[in-house]
Amino acid sequence: MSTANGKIRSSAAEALAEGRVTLVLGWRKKDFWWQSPVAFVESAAEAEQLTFDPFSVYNPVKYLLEAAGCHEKVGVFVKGCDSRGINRLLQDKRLEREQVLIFGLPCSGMVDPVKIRAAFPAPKICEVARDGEELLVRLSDGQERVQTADFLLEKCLTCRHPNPVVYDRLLWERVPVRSGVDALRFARVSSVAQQQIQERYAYWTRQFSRCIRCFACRNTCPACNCRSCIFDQAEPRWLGKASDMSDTLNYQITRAFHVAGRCFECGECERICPAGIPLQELNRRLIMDIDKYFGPYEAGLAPGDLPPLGTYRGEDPAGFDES
Amino acid sequence: MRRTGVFICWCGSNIAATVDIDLAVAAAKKMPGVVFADQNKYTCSEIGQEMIREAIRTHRLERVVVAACSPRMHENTFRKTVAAAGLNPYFLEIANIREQCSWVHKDKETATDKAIALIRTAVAKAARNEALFASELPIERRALVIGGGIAGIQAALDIAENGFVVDLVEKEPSIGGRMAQLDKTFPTLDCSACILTPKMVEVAQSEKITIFSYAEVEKVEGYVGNFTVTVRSRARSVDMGKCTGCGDCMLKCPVKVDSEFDLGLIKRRAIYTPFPQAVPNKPAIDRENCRWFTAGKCRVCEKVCPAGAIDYSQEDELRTEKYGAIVVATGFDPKKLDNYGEYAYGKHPDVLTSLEFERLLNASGPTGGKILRPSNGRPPKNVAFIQCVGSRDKAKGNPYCAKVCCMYTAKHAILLCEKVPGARPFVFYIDVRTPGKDYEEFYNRAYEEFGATYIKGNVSKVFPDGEKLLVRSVDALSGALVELEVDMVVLANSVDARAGAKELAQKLSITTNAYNFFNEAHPKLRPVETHTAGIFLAGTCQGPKDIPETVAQASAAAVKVAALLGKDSLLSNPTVAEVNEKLCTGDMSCLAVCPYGAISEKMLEERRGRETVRRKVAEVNMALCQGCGACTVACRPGAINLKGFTNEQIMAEVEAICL
Amino acid sequence: MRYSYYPGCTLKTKANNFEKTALRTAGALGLEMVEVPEWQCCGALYPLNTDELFPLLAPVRALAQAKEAGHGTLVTLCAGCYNVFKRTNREMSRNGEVRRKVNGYLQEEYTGEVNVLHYLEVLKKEVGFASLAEKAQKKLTGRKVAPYYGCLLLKPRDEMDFDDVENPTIFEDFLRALGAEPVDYPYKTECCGSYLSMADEEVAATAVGRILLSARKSGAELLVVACPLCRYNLEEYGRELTERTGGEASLPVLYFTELLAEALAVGSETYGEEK
Amino acid sequence: MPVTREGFEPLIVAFCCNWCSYAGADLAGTSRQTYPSNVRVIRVPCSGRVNPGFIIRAFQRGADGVLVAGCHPGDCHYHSGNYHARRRFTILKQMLDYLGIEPERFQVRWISGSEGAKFSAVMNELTENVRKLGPNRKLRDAR
Amino acid sequence: MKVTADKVNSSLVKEVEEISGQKVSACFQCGKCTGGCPVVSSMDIFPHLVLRFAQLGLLEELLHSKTLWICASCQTCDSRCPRDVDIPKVIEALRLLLLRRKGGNRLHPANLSDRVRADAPQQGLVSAFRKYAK
Repeated sequence: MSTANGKIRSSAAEALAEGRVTLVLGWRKKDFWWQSPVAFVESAAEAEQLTFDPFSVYNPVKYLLEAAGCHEKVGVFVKGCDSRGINRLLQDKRLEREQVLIFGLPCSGMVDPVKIRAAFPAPKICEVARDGEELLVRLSDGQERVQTADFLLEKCLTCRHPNPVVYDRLLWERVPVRSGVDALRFARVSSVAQQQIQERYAYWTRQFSRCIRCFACRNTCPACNCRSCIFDQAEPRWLGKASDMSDTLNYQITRAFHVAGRCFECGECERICPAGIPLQELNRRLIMDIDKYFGPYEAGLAPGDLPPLGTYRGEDPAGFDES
Repeated sequence: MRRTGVFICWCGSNIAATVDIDLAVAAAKKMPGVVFADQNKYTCSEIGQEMIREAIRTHRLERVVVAACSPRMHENTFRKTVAAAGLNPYFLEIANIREQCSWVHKDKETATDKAIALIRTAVAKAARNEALFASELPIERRALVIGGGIAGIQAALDIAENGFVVDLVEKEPSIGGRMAQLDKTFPTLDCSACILTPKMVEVAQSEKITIFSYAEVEKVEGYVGNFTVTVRSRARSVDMGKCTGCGDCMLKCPVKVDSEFDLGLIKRRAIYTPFPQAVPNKPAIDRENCRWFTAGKCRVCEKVCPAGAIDYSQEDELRTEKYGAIVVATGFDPKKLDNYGEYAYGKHPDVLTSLEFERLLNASGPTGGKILRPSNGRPPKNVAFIQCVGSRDKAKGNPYCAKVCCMYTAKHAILLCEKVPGARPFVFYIDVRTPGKDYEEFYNRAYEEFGATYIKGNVSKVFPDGEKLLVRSVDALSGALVELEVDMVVLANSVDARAGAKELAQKLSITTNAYNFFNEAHPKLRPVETHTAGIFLAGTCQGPKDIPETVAQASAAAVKVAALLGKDSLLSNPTVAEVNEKLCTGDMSCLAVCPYGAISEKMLEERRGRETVRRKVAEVNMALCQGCGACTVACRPGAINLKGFTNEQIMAEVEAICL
Repeated sequence: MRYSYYPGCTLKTKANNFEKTALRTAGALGLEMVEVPEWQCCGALYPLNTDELFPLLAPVRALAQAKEAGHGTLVTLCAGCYNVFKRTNREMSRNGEVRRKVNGYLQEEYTGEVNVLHYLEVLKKEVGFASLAEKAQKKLTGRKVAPYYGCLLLKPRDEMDFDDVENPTIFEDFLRALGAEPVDYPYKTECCGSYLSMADEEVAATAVGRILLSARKSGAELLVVACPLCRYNLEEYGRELTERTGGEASLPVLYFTELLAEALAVGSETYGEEK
Repeated sequence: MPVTREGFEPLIVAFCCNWCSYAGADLAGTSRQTYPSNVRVIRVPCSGRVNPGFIIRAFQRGADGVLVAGCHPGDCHYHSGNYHARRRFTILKQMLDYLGIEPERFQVRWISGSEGAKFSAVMNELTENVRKLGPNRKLRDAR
Repeated sequence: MKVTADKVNSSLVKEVEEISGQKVSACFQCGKCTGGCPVVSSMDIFPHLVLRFAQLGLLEELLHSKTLWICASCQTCDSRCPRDVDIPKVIEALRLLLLRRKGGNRLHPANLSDRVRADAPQQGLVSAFRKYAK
């Protein structure tokens, strides 16, 4: 762990010192044990605050949209999921590869504070640190060890690319892909899909009824990188202002459609959603259909290729009655 | 809100009988922005159009909605009308309340409701119409004719006649097409070669026309006035420059294969010209059968060629050229008879197709023009002619009538009688169809003068019986069973679209009907145009036709081409895509789906705060854009829009149509 | 390979040598024919009227039994049964309304899933004529055989799609595999009069006459069939004809399986062995 | 629109491409192939021009069924518009189904300019099916 | 035999189309059915005329015709019909019109020939009784 931080800080400092980059995006510790938000480091000195701990879950990539504009070259630390975000931006021509210096961080999963709190309700938690396969939980009254696996974030349990898929330097050894990931990946989608249509409608409207249209899902999503989002446009007004189910469905359908074939499953939309709407279940449903109809495709792996909805094959099957 | 005028047409009773016009007018008057609404018996009439122009002036109309027939009918008419009154033609909208309302609905009340909804929708769209201006496009003054049969030949000659350069592409080693295979032509019985070959020579001699024989169209890009076409000339293995057409090679070549031109009735060599009067009269080596190419030995033709024209090393040649217009004249294929085992074709040598019989009649054919039974080389006495083989047969053939069989069968009957004294033609028909100048008279001669026996009955089966053929049928008129022993059976097999017509249609992005014949733009009023501007049709590739019709259509196509190439420039379609650079992210999703390569990246310099930043945005080439709008949907932020069909307009239509 | 086998009424009585030879040859070729338990009549004819359902029930029940028996494929010998089953299947799989109504009368739903094959098809598709040729040690060399298809195997064209309606070849290929020489004659697909022989013998006799004379004329010394009724008609009226024409039209009629048995040398009381 | 099952008259919005399906609709007219007046056509240049947003908006504003009709695959006047449409609407239709919105309400069909009969047949069929489904309440907005 | 307006498209014709599922109006009288019919020489009204009579509503004539009982349903005709008319089905329909009437049966076990009694295969008997009796 500390070695990890060491490596991060030194490589960031080095890159800044040598002037190879003028800004580095990583994570730093904030007020609480469960917070490791994105850090913007512009000098070797500041690099000391960088940290990579079980809560460095935020995807720093989206900040590149702004950063790359005002910096010649930006350094960025990426986990496997984050790195696919880089490819997302490259594929969307929102970023040039040479604009970024990428430090790859193989990642065996981020920890879910909720699960930790559930396990340690009473005593005050001071710090949660990784120690090999285990987590070291420092409590106000002593410390405990637990198996990391039991406390991972939902989204990390289904991660098929824990190792960065694009980078200039890999800071440490690759980690293995979790076993049984593929089985889990579409499990939730399937269980919903198996319900009767009325049940599905009830299920989704129940979920969406909590949506307050705060747009957090859109704002955190590296695939939602338009300069100006249609949801913010007045003429034509694609999305009504009324907060009724009709417009919520309109919003959710459109959002999902816009990331169809582009979503690389970082799961931030769902994690960040204040209403706890299972957005991954919708995104992944679209991934399933794309695999089924247009052939298996994983976004964020090859920035060169065209996304499934940007191309076609004459012999494509149709998901509707073509008669 | 735009000052809008609504003009509702009765179209006589076509609309007025099903739609309550008064009610519609009253409703229209209440629609947002509508300051004037009125009705007219025939809005497309001069009076009707004057009413529009008048109203535009007196009521200072800014937008015009005409509720009448389909925009595909009169949109241009009314655009001119509003333009004449000083409005931009694209301020016009049409509500289609005839084809899509009064003609398909019965109940007056609901039809009226719908008509009003359609008008409301058109008004809503019109309010968001913007002035559009066509820009001028250059025209490439050169035409491409695909297919060197009589249709292509006639079209090429007429276009050249009008002073334009023409490239004529022919798949076979020689032009001439099907007509070259025919003997005499109905109803005049003048010999096909005698009237065709002079035209072939004329083509060869014209400085304006270049023949690309043994060649096929590979790729077509661009748009009216500016097509870019790639033609593949197959390796002929003969140097056209050196070859004198002496023909020695063809005499000495040791390989004999079925002659396509003579439908396998005789052999040709591996180095060959399809027929003696071929143009160009220079052979090609058919590499599938040439011993040098198949077995790596021989080279006889090379040895005997006095001009040293043989060149085994030749390769296919790809040539890309720009054209202003294209005429498609690829002709037809005679129907294959696999589904018609009952006629014993291929089982008994004396069962022939009509084209094979045509070759027997032909002086340059396998029998030197003598009608002889392939089985024993003796002239037939009784010959059964079976019509509608694979035509008018929805069960296992073509449901349509092949149009030419009745006439050429009458011709065959007559020629049989002329050539074989004492021979007796028996013609089995379902109906005899002879519309055409002097056609009926010609058919009359077949049975009056020449004594052909016409039997109204479709032959059910031909029973080979040793030397003879037993033909079983019925005479539907008398109700008598027919059991006829004949020496020869001639099958009038149907006219199919060319194999590969569908693929060519896709290259040209023109459409075909269910049987792969190319579609004309309008069955009556635009019979030689296609839906793709600048591409025209001639001859049987559009549907079964006889020679006079084919020639007429070819000349018509030529006139259309000449009219097009005669223009100084073309007005571009102004309903093209347009980028809103403020919204454009520059991710180029639009570029990925553009079928015309009309979208490109462009660097934008804009001030942000103090410094100027550069960013990528999409840019549309108005000349290349055809206005499909695929880009508008690919663009997530809706930054690229389609003029004339903007997001705003369509959204407004949706809102209005659902009210 | 296991198949459900449907004999049908006639193969247990009049045409039992059809069945015997068929099963014997099947055995020799390693094909296991499991007779459908308590099979019931297929109805002999496919109902041509579309306004009532019950004529369809018999064949559907028979097929449903085969389905229960559980081998995906049902093999028939009698061309009649084959015709009825194939058309019934087609109707049941294509016509939703009929399917719904018919299934109203069944315990277990049937939707045309049983694959119906004629024994000839089994020989062609599953055994393969090439390997059949190898297995047939006792070649019928020099035997000029006229294959007689009749109607039921081939027609209606689009419903049966067994072979080319006008120029079928499966029989010829079969005979060649056995080393025999198939003779081609234009009447091989012409109707023998079918059930008319039960009521209006004149008509049947005429039909048969044409067939035999034509086969004879093209040098056949023997005629093979795949249908008991065809055989009955051809034999009965053939005999008469022979008497009338003084032997001119006399042609022995055999089931194709009898020739097969002979060629595979699994013994059969056939013309071939009598010689 | 009345919403009792009995008296219920569905509203069907059909986006038709100008080159094939709109022409097919016109042909249905010229050959008097009748279909219910519930169907209302919006003319677009190509099925590839139809934005899913239009479809959702139609449902929001009270359409009970939406049809997108274009040229048959391979016949697109613009080469590939209908191929892109086929991918987009394959996804959209599955998504609606997944969200519990009857997929039958949204249809995509290929109707050529020579298929007037097919146009009216499709319209009759679609109207009947949607009539059976009853009014669309799931996507319809408050107004 | 006379064609009158009331015969054409009479309810009886509709009944034939109902039972057979065939549209008699589809036939354009090419005669291919008749030409190929193996038993046509014993028919009094030829197959193509059966369709013609039906088109014109001459049902009585048809119902008295020998043809109905001659057709062997071999389906040679419909496998060649360019108009996709299943003539045997039309003839079957006419047969049924009669068979369904009281005492409409055409074949009684009593009058089977000795030969048939002796050797006929079940297949033939079952078929015959399905065709000639109800």
